Amino acid sequence: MFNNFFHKMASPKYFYSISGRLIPWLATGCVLLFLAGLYYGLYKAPPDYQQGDSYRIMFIHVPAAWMSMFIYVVMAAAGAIGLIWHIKLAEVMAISSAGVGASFTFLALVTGSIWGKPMWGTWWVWDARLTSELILLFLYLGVIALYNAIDDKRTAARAVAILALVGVVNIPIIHYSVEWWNTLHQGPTVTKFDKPSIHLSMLIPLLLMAFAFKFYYAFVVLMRARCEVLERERNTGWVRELAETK
Amino acid sequence: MTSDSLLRAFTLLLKRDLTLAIRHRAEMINPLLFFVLVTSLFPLGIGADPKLLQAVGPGVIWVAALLAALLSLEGIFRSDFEDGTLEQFLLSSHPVSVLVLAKVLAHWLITGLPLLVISPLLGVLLGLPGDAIMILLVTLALGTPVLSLIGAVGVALTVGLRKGGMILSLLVLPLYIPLLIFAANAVDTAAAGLPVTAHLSLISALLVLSLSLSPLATAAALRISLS
Amino acid sequence: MTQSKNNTRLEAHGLECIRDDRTLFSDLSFRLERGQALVLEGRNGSGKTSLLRILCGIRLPDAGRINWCGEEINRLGADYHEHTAYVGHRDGIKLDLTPLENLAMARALGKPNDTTLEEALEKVDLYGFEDVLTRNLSAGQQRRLALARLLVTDTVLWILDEPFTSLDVHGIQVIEELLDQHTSRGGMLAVTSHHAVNLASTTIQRINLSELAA
Amino acid sequence: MNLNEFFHMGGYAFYVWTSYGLALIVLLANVILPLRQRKKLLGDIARAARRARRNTT
Repeated sequence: MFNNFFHKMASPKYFYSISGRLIPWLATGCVLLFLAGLYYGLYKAPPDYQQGDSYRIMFIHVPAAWMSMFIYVVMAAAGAIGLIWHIKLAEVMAISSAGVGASFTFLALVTGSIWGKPMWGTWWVWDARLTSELILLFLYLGVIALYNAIDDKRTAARAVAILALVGVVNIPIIHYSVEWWNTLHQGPTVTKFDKPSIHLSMLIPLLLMAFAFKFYYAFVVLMRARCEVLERERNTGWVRELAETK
Repeated sequence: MTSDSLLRAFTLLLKRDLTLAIRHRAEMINPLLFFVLVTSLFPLGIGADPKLLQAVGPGVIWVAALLAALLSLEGIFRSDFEDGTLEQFLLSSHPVSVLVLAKVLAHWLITGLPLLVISPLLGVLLGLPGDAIMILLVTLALGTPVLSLIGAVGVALTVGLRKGGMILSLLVLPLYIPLLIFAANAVDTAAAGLPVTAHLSLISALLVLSLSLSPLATAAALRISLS
Repeated sequence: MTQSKNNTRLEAHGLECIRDDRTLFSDLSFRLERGQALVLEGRNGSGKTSLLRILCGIRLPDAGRINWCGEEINRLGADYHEHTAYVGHRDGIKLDLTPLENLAMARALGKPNDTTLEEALEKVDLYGFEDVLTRNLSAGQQRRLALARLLVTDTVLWILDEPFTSLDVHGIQVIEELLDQHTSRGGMLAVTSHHAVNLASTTIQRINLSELAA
Repeated sequence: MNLNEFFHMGGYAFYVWTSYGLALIVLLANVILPLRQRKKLLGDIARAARRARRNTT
């Protein structure tokens, strides 16, 4: 029963139609969450007594940084599922995640740098979180480059899965080593909820934005996966039919 | 398959790769030359102030070692891929990961060990104190096998590609960062006369981890690359 | 050979192979037993090599499965490879090693049989070349050395991709004799060849991949 | 807080609005690219199918 469901879900045609119905809902949820998050983040929340209004960059920077890690783990997990059970859809999900993940990493990196300018007085400091994000960006770019370099897309997807798994083992080590190397960095206050340093009025927009990003990832990855599925299945009857009715 | 015949395959493969390396002696020298050359460029680039050199020395030597290792990585599987012997390894009745380990060990003996041997000379050139040179040797002894092991995964993923070299560096260098941090810092700390046991145990942990996981990942990657 | 004689078989069910968006073959099924040879025919690019690589377990089929004695080959892994030997398009020998060194490596990778390396070289007419670097042998001699690998391990299924390439008439005869001997002793063959394959005492199954595609 | 103050962001307007603007661009690009890719793909596939049909009939 479960197996049946699983294979039905994994059939490209079924996936294509169900994801098509899912995307509008996810996108709407994403937009609503974004609007709420922006309202609370940019308007409702009071300025920080130390950083003034510049701290509002946090509502982009921190969720983007969270997503950058989260998506890498999802990518590796999807890759592992694809490798172990030979589920092509999982491979598709893994590679479709790479681009979104790289975008979030890039955002975290750039907003971190912009935030750093008023805080530290320079555009770039070798602070632990920024350095980790930079390395993570390299890891994502490696995944994307490898995928593009291999002509056979099935082989490419499986190679990428291995690379993502190797990467996911290494990320904690890289993270630890970078923190260790940079013992001077300012404590990651925003990631610790138990500390009283973050006020509720800031926490609400932060969480709203984090959920908005999650929804965003969900619908964008589905959109990309749909393209990938079309590309791979272009010789099958249902794709041709679909293309001609459009 | 008995463990006896597995051991036989392991040693024979190791011997085979070493024999091949000796028959291509000239190619063996290149990474070593590169290592020495890159290191000696630094004093020319940043000035020969002994204090400055001593400060950047550990980092410079380790970065040069990283690049030299990267340069030699393709040799692990490239020629075996081209003449079809790599396929034969995948079709062997032994676990591929063990065969991979033999090849990586051979690669380390051919490229990593020479780096180790010549590194004290570079330490002297950059004015590192005696203790620091000792620690440099230890970190290289523990670290260069990690370079070969992690690199093997990257090579296995890119071995079938025409322009594999560029991508290889993009795949492998970020994974080398923890090792670089721990090792260069260990030498730095030793130069300041402080204890480095923590550093060395971290590097040892990296070695153990890569020793246990990398052959499996490499074997899986080779299967994918050759399919 | 440990398995009971009548139980050993290779079965392919509904194989499909897609390469570069092109379906090379689909729904291909066959069954190979001891003493039989499978000869694959078809134009260049019809998927002969791909099929052989799928049979080896190097390549995954896009659909379908291959069973060895009732078990899927990719699940068997090394337990399947123990019974197979593959000589591909590329010789799979090191040019900078001597024939003896090459054969020693090949033997260590599989399950050794009683044939000595010298005997194997003699059977493919390479005796006297054992200490010459393989680089200095002719293309035909190199091909024969690659085929000599088949003789030094104890395997049932030989998978051969164009074994007769670069061989002269005499060489072809020598190899055909070896193949015939193998099947008559209960071995199996899967071969692609542009030449007609003459195996006197072997049941031959032919599959033409070009016709299948059309 | 009036609108002017809102856009002024306590003197950090440049940093804050650059960050949010950049985020908007990146997020929008990630939506638009797959949309356009899908359209192009479907067009390509339809054309290929038509071509194939013309060749056979």
